[in-house]
Parts: sequence; structure tokens; C-alpha cells
Amino acid sequence: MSIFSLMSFGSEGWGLAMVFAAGVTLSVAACGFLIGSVIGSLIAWVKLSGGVMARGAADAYTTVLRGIPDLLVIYLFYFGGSAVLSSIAGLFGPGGFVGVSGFAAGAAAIGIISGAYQSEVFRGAYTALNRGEIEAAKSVGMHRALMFRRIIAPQVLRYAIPGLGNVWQLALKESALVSVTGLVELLRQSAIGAGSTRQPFSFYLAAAVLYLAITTVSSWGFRRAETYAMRGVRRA
Amino acid sequence: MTLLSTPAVSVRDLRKSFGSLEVLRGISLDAAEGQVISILGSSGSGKSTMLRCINMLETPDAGEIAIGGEVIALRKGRHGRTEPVDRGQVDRIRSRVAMVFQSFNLWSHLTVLENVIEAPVHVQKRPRAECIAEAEALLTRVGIVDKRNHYPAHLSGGQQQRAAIARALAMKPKLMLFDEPTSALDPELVGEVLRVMRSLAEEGRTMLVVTHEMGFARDVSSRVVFLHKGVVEEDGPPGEVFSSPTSPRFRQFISEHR
Amino acid sequence: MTLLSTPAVSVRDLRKSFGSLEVLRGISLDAAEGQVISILGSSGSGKSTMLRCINMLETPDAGEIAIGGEVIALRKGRHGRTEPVDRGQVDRIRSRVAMVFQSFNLWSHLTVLENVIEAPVHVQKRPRAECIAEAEALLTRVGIVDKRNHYPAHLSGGQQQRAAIARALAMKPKLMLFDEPTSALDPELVGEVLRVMRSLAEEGRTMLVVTHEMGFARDVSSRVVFLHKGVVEEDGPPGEVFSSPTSPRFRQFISEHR
Amino acid sequence: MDAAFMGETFLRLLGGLPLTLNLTFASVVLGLVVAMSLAAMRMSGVPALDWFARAYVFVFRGTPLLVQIFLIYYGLGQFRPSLQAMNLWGFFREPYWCALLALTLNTAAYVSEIMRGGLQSVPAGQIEAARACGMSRLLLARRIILPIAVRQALPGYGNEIILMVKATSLASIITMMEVTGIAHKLISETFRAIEIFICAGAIYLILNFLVTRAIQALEYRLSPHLRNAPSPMPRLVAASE
Amino acid sequence: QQAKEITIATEGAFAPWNLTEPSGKLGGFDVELANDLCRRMNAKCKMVGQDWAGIIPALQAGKHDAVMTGMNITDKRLAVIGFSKPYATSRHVFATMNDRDILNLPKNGELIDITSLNDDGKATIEQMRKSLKGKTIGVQTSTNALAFLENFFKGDIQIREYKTSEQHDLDLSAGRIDAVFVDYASAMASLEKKELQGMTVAGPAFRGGLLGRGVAIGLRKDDGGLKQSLDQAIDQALADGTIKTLSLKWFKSDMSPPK
Ligand SMILES: Nc1ncnc2c1ncn2[C@@H]1O[C@H](COP(=O)(O)OP(=O)(O)OP(=O)(O)O)[C@@H](O)[C@H]1O
Ligand SMILES: Nc1ncnc2c1ncn2[C@@H]1O[C@H](COP(=O)(O)OP(=O)(O)OP(=O)(O)O)[C@@H](O)[C@H]1O
Ligand SMILES: [Mg+2]
Ligand SMILES: [Mg+2]
Repeated sequence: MSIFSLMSFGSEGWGLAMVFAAGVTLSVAACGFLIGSVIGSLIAWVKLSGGVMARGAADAYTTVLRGIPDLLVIYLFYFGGSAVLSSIAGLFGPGGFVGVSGFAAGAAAIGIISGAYQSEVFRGAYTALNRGEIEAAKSVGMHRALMFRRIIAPQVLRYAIPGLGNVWQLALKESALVSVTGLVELLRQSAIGAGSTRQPFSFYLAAAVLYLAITTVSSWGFRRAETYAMRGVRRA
Repeated sequence: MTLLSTPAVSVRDLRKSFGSLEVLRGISLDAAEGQVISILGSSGSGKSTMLRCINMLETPDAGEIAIGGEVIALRKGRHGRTEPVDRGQVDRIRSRVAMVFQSFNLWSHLTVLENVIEAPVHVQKRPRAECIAEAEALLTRVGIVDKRNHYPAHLSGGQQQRAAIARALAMKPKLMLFDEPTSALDPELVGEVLRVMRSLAEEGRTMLVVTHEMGFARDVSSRVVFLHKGVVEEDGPPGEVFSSPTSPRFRQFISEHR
Repeated sequence: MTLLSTPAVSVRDLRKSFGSLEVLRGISLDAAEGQVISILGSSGSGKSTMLRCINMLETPDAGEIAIGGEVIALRKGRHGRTEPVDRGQVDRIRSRVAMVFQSFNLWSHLTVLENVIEAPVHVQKRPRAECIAEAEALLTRVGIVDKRNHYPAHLSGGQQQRAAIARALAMKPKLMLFDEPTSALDPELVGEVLRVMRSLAEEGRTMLVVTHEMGFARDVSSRVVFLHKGVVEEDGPPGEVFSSPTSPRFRQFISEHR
Repeated sequence: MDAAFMGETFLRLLGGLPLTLNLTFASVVLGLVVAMSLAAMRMSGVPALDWFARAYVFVFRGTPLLVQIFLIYYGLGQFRPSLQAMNLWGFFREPYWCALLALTLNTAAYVSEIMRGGLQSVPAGQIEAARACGMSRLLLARRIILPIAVRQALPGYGNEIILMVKATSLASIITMMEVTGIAHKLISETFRAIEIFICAGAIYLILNFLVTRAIQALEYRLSPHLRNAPSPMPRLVAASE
Repeated sequence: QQAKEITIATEGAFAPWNLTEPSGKLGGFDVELANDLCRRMNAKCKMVGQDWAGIIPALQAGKHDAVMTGMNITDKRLAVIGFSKPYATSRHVFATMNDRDILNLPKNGELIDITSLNDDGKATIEQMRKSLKGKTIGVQTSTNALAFLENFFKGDIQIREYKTSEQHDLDLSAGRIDAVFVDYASAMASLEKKELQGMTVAGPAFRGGLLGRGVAIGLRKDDGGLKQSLDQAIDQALADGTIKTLSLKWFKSDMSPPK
């Protein structure tokens, strides 16, 4: 069977299933990435301006979450999370399994992992900022949040976007690990297809193409964002 | 000099060191409302540091700063460093004080016009349309209204300096701190900027101006302060200090000026 | 003015636009060896752009630049933009030309001393020890030898400017391009820097100096060039141009100067 | 938790450590070299090279490493006759070389992006100052751009090294039994996934802890100019170099 | 009697044991047998697909009640989970390519039961050890097949472990390994693929003993009586030939466990 008929969109083809799985990959990665952005900027902020204790905690967070295999985080979140919820539920009534949805657990796990990476990206970008411009913001009486929103964030993005692009790719790939929670994303769908039809190449090639399609769209987005963020920067 | 009302800014025994270098070694200074004080001093004498302390961009090691009668509360923080007790207070005071930096420090991601309206719109929360109109008037006054949609990186040095001046003026501050505001300007523009500053003084705004322009110090300012090695060496009305300086160091300093 | 030898720098019909803005609209200028040329002009008239073109930091849209008799070869590149034919030639010429930038542009990751010896050691490949000795002498001369191990971020404005001047002088260049080299300096230091420049001129080095210091233009320079809206409006020995300016625009320009 | 079981697991997992270290170190070093060539291609101004580098980054960043390893090892394995004809089979026959190749090509794409971010953060004025004193491109890159860019890119690069330590685990799908490979084997033998992963996690955590500390130390060393006060003990340039 | 609700997980990617159709519907031997068993138990069954790596943790966490995915009983697995009685056993064979020099292993096509190895069997294995000396053999990791190779051939052959059987098939055809030791059903499925043309079975088939604990349904240890009813159902299905029929349908050979 040729790869084209294998991947067709008819009832005998895997095309629809693969595209749907790509959609799952995209959405779980995007949710995780956004959660990670929030966590990452908070952690970066703590690292840059927090007290000794807070900085230590933030440091431990990034070291541990970047340091351990992502699969472990996902396991702990999914199975650990269910165990905790189940035992809480057990207090109120007859024991039973309280499921954390695979999608929610996956997005949360990707979020807290990519948050650790994003915090480093943000911190690095912050150190590249022109101190003088921050002082100018202080000198007009901007309070921290306003300064963050109006001056720091737009400029941090300038230097952070290439790094964030990398983390986004990472989140996209991490979504493949979420399959242990039963979520059928692109790589799991490929493995299912490969195992069921014994045609691994066709499936992995199709997966590669779909990943590239996602990357095409997202790198176009990142390029647009970069052009925008780099406005007003003189290049030598 | 007798001060009739609360001084617009009052500095008492200000001290500041960087590492082992004592930059300010006990500076005291009062400026009444509407006064224009020229701060002279050789390079490295601590002029910028003093202005930056007044605006709390550097926290003084010791001393007291009061702006419009309100003392900025300081405390010894962790590691023995001084820090403001209340950041809110600092932000509030700063929004009434404008500063023109020696290195301009325009926000590079905003156009000239956006730079000028940033603080009025977002800090002082004034209506945007009104701010834009005012900003354009200011930019016209300093002669760069045609550059309003340019980013700072695409301006000449003098244009950047004028944008920075416009940004400070747009806040309509009670107190203005100018750090060499005409260093990058040609004589014609210097004249124009000095005219603007004079009219501001007449409106009753107070100004501390670090400058190397003896002409400005002599003709525009109501008082001249000469800093040397972190202390005030000379302080008085320009007529007095230029004709009969008490400090030999100041005499030498002005002797070079042709 | 008759030139006895090849001019140290010769600019023919230089043109440069940024987008739709024509900044230089046909500038011609010859400087004989040992001449000190003051370039005056109001803010935004294209002074910095001209210096930057001579050093090929901006590629001119049209015109010819020759340094020490060597014409910088240009060609139309892709997208119709001009580009140098031989980058090696540009680098070689630049290593004989020094520039002091309006915004200093010190290397932030190197200390003052490292900034000063960087080009002599790595570009000119002179012995390190010799360069350090010379650098320290220069830094002493401009009065910041005690700051030699500081990073630029920890210097005052005037100190940064002096470091930038020392960095340029350390290259012992045949041609020097100064963009407002005394803008951040106090009158005493201005005097000292002008003395240094005069002694360099006496050694036969050529200088193009963008300045707003009329004193310098009048007393130190051998020629004054006044730029206005991208063209040379006035060009002649200071005695002549200041006493009887031909251009009404220049007359107005200097009238503000007290 | 069962301490004896954890101890035994830990020991067995340590057996995979040399391979994990080997793959990480080799791919990080080789990847850096490839990434520098890619960055050079992108800055070269030669359209063909620039285009190639962009396409490279696009493909290798855009697809999962797992798929890359799979296609390089099993995929190219299908072309044995042609590879033999080109005398490349000796290389592609070995899972180690295939794993190393895939890891290197993959990390190079990411590192070249990180470098690009670092390069962008070098202020234009400082580059111009270097050009103005006649620095050639190479010298400019070596003396001015790289030191500033490296400082800037270091946190991102630290991320990447850590990712590589963990990415070596994918080598297990082509029979290379490094730490994670052994962990998976133990899991399918015993199904005590959490305990085994915690042991494996501890090993990776220790490795990565060392990596982060090393990067932090380097970052601190490279940024004296960003610290608050000038060093009380001035660096004696004259004496030290 | 009220119908019980049971959730059964299967990998859905291990043809022909279990597989997924493009529509997402599960199929294969395990799935059809599971449906049959449930009918016998008068239970309401739900089959779910679940990645192999998470299948046991999810069982333990209570996400599903049984795992039916062509899984063999092993001692180490028994330490963690419970098993029903075997519903199938498989024979294992060496498979290689036509062009390799290990084609002529002894006793081609015969079946050797290693539960009680007779002299003839011992001699055969001894002979095979000689022919296979120095060869690289691929095998799926953590399977009975691996245990068998380690027990009988350790020291003579190089063992290379793969995650899936497709992967060792690919390496076999690429020539990185000389043979694979594999479940007969899986080998049969591979033989049909045109990419693996020239693949062939060599030597005898093995069953029993190390290989013969059998394929069974994984359960939690405290399964609340589920094991009992499943065992009963399996006995019935064995007795009335259902398992044999299904086995012939999916594997083209009888995989019923020995009585
Ligand atoms: N990169 C750029 N992009 C667009 N416009 C520019 C750029 N650089 C300079 N200009 C414009 O070119 C004109 C000349 O600039 P230039 O820096 O040469 O002025 P200048 O004579 O040095 O002025 P100043 O005395 O203020 O330094 C200005 O109007 C400026 O806005
Ligand atoms: N962040 C800093 N760290 C260490 N030393 C500093 C720092 N900022 C300033 N200094 C030192 O403090 C002294 C005073 O600096 P300041 O900027 O106040 O001088 P200034 O009077 O404004 O001089 P200029 O006229 O040159 O601008 C200088 O010797 C300078 O080197
Ligand atoms: Mg200053
Ligand atoms: Mg200029």
C-alpha cells in the first residue's frame, strides 16, 4: 500500500486520524506553552528581584524541573495527581478513581516544565536590556507593574523571542510524552498506526510532515512577532 | 537666602559611595519653588550621582531628601544597604519630578511621540488625545515634530536630546532634574532650550540643572552650586560667585572658560 | 586653498539618504595633511552622517571618498544598494582612521584599559606591554588613569567620553574623526582635550571635528566647514568665516553664540 | 517505597551512565561546531548558504528528535546497498554513530537559533566602534561580538545542554542502552514505573545540577560589567595576560 | 444478576494481537476474545486504547480494571500485578533473511517443548549454539523470548534488545543483525510484508518452560473477584474452541495454551 493511499482521508485511510492527532498535539502544546509563559515570567521575576529565600526556591524549581526527565513529571502529575484526588474523594464517599483528564494533566505538566525553561530565557533577555531605559521609566514614576507592562516586557521580548521559539518547539515535542496519559496525539497515533499496519516509515514520515506543517505556521508567527519586537532597533 | 515657603527640594547631608569610592560626602542643598539652580563641577565630581539620588535612582547611604516638603522615608535593609520604606511613596514622588538623563535613555521600542506621551497617559492617566496635542506642541517647540513617528535609534544625537527634554516637560513636573540638557545641541538650539527653561521657571517650576554652559549658569540661573570631590564648594547667586568666588578651586574652574 | 600634496582625505559629491530623507546632498571636502577642520551645523544637518560615511559605517549612495590618496572602491550590490568592493581594503583604511563617536560606544565587556589597548594589540598587532604603557600615559593625560580597571557602565559621562578619546588616540591614526568630542566635558577638561588635539595636529595628523564649541572652531581649527541641510554652506579659515560670513544661514547660526 | 529495590535499580541504571555521558558530551561539542558553521552561513551574505542554513534549522527544529533518530537509523538502513557503495555503511551500521549523528544535527539547529538571539543583542554602536578601528570580520566576531553574545546566550545554551543530557534517552529506541533505556527495560520487567523513574530522575538531576552550576559560574565570570560596583580588587590586566 | 462494568485496556498497536483501525476502532485477537469473555461473564465491557508505557501504572491507579494486550506472565510482573490464567501461548522461532548464512539450522519446522527437555532436544540446542556462535540476534526487550535467549545462548550470541518487533525486523532486513528470535505469530505477520521479502523462519519452534507461562490478562492484585470470573470464562472459551477459532483467524495457527 503506498503512503498516499495509507494516508488518504477515506474510511480506509489514516489521514483524518493523523490530522486530528496533530490538532491534539497543537492544542495541548499551546496550552502548556501559555501556562509556561505565565510561570516562566513569574519565576524570572523572582530570580531577578526576589529575596534570598524566594530566589533559592525559584532556583530549585528550575534546576529540578529542567533536571529530571519530563516523563517523570508527567507520571507524577497524572498518576500522582489522580492518587491525591482519589484519596481526597475517598474521605467523602466510597473510594473510586478520580480521573485527571489526560489533556489537563498533559497541559499542566508541559506548563510547569516549559515554565522552567522560559524563566531562563526571560532572565537572559532581561540582562540584555539597556539599564538607562529602565531608569527613565522609574524616573517618571512608573510603578513596577506598569514599568513591566510598558517598558520591560516589550523589550524583553526582543531578545527572548528566538529562545521562546526553541521552547515552543520543545513544548511541541514534549506533547508526545503526554501519550502515557492515554491522550492520542500525533506520535502516539503514529505508533498506533505503525503497530496496527506494520508500516512504520509511512507513519513516521507523515508525522514528520505534520510536525513541519505546525512548525511552518508557528515559525511564521514567531518571525512576525520578532519583526514587531525588533522595531526601533538599529542593526550594525 | 531666606526661604519663604517649604523648599521644593531639600537635601541634607547626602552621602553615597560606590564600593570604596566616596562619591558624595555630605551634600546639603535647598531649592525654593521657582528657583533654577545650576550645578557645576568637574567631570566625575558627583553631579549626576546627586541628581540620581534625588530621584532615588541611587539610594543614598545616608542623609535625607525631601521633595515638596515630603521626606522620602529610608531604612536600613538587608545586608546593611539603605532602601526606601515605601515604594509607592517613591513612585508617587517621582511622578511629580522629571529627569533628563545625560545619556537620554529614550525608550527604544517607542517612537518619539510615544516616548513623550508614555508617562502622561500611563502614569498620570491623562486623556490620550490631550497628551498627544500637548506633545506635538512641545515637539514643535524643540523642532523635531517632523520626527514624531521615528524611533530613537534613527535620530541624530541632538534630536534624541530634544526628544528627552520634551519627554520630561510633558509631565508638567513641579521639580525638574536636567543632566547636561544641552550637551549635544548647537548654539541656536541651546538658545531655544534655555528660553523654554526660563519660561518654565517663570511658571514657578523648580529646576536643578547640571551644566557645563557657563553662559547658562550666569544668565539664567538664580543660584549656582559648585560640586567638588563630593562636597559643595561654592553656593550663591551667579553674580556673586562668578565675580568674587570664595573657593580657589572654583576660581580655577571658571578660569578656563572663555 | 592650494593643496601641496595628496589630501589626507578627499570627499567628492557625497550623497546619502535614509529612506526618503536626503541627508547628504552632494558634499565635497578636501583636507590636507595636518589640517584641523571644524564641522559646524545645526542638529540634524548631517554632520555625524558625513563622518560615518567617511569611515564607511554608512555606505554612501553616491560620491567618492579617498583617504590618503586611496579611493574606496564602491559598487552597486544586490537590491541596488552600494557596497564596498573589497572589505579588506575598508578594514585596512579604517585601521589608519580613528573615530570618537557621539555616543562613545565603548565596549561594555572590556575595562577602560582593555578598551584602549584593544585595537593597537589586536588590529595593529603591536606588543602588548608597549600598548599598555602608552594607554596608561594617555589615560593619565585625560585624567582617568585611576579608572583604568573599571567597566564603562561604572563611569560618569565625561569619563566615558575621555575613555573614548583615549581609545581613538591610542591607534595613532593618520586621520581622526571626532564627533562632538567635548560635549560631556567641563570647561577645564575641554581646555585639556583641545590642547591634546592641538599637539596632535602639530605632529601632522589630520582631524575632522564635529563640534558645537565655537571657541574651538575659532581658535584651534585651520578651517571651518558649515553644513546646512546636507550641503556645505560655508567653508574657509576661521578668521574669514567668522568675521565675514558669506552665507546668511551661517551668520544667523553664529549670532546666538555669546 | 522499597529501599532495597530502589538501591538495586539505582545500581543497574548507573550501568547506563557512561553511555549517557558519552553521547551528551560528544553531541554537545560536535553540535556546537555545526551550529557555528550554520551561524556563519546565515551571516555570510551568500544567499545559497543562508538559505541552506535556514532550511536546515527549519527541518531539524521542526520535527521530533525521535522521528529523526528513527528515520536516520531504520530509514537509512533500507538503503544499505547504496550506502555500501558509498562506503558509508560502516558508519550507519552502528547504532552509536547513528544516535550521535541525530543528536548532533538536532542540537546544532537549536544552538544556532540561540546564537542568533545572542548576536542580536549586541548593541550596534559597539560593533560600529570596532569596525571604525579597522577590525576584520573575524576579529570583530572574536573580540567584540562573541564575548557579548555568548554572555547573552548562555542561559539559553544552558537550557540546551540540559535538554541534550535528557535527549540522549531517545537513543534507546535504536538499541543503545543508556540510563533511560535501562529504566524502560526495568519498567517493562517490573512495572514499578514511578520508583524506577525516580531513580533515573535522580541520576539526571545530579548531572543537570552540575551542568547548571557550571553554566552559572561561567555566567558570573563573564559578566563583571553587569555587577553593581566595580570589583574592589581591580583585575590586573597587565599582569595576568 | 446485574451486569458489572469492566474497563479493559489494550495497546492497540500490536498487530495481530491488538490493533486500531483508521476509524479509531480497536480490533485484533485480544479485542475479539475480550468481547467474547465479557459476554460469557455477563459484564458490560469497555475497551480502551492506552500507550504501553502507561498501561500498568494506569491499571494500578485504577484507571482501568484489566489489561489485555498480548502480555506474557513473568515472575517480575507477578510481583506487581495479578494475572488471569493464560488464554494463549505462543511458539517462538528464529527468523532470518534468505541471504544469510545461518539458514540451515537443524530440525527446521519441528516443535521443541522446553518444559522437559529430552536428550534429542538438548543435542539440537547444542548444535544451534554452534551455528549461531558470534551472531547478533535481535529480540524484543523484556519478553520471555529474551529470557530464553539469555538462558540457553548467553555467551555464544550477541543479544540486541528492541522496543518493538517491527524495529528488529527493520534491522534484520537492513543487515545490522543476523536473525531475530520472535513470537511465531508476529513472524508470520512480518512475512507477509513486501518490505521484508526474503524473510524466512529457520530451525525449530520452541514452546513451554521459560517461554510457556503464557499470555494472560493483567489485573490488580485486589481485583475483587474479577480473576475468578475471567478464569472461568477463559476455561469455557477454551473448552468450546472459541479461542482456537479466533487464533486461527488472527494468527493462522492454534495458539491455545496446552491443557
Ligand atoms: N539610521 C537612520 N535612519 C533614518 N534616519 C536617520 C538615521 N540616522 C540619521 N538619520 C537622520 O539623518 C539626519 C542627520 O543625522 P545626523 O546624525 O547626521 O545629524 P547631526 O548633524 O550629527 O546632528 P546632531 O548635531 O544632532 O548630532 C537626521 O535628521 C536624522 O534624523
Ligand atoms: N555605578 C557606578 N559604580 C561605580 N562607580 C560609579 C558608578 N557611577 C558613577 N561612579 C563614579 O562616581 C563618580 C561620580 O560620577 P558622576 O556620574 O556623578 O559624575 P558627574 O559629576 O556626573 O561627571 P560627568 O560630568 O562626567 O558626567 C565617578 O568617579 C564615577 O566613576
Ligand atoms: Mg554626569
Ligand atoms: Mg551628530
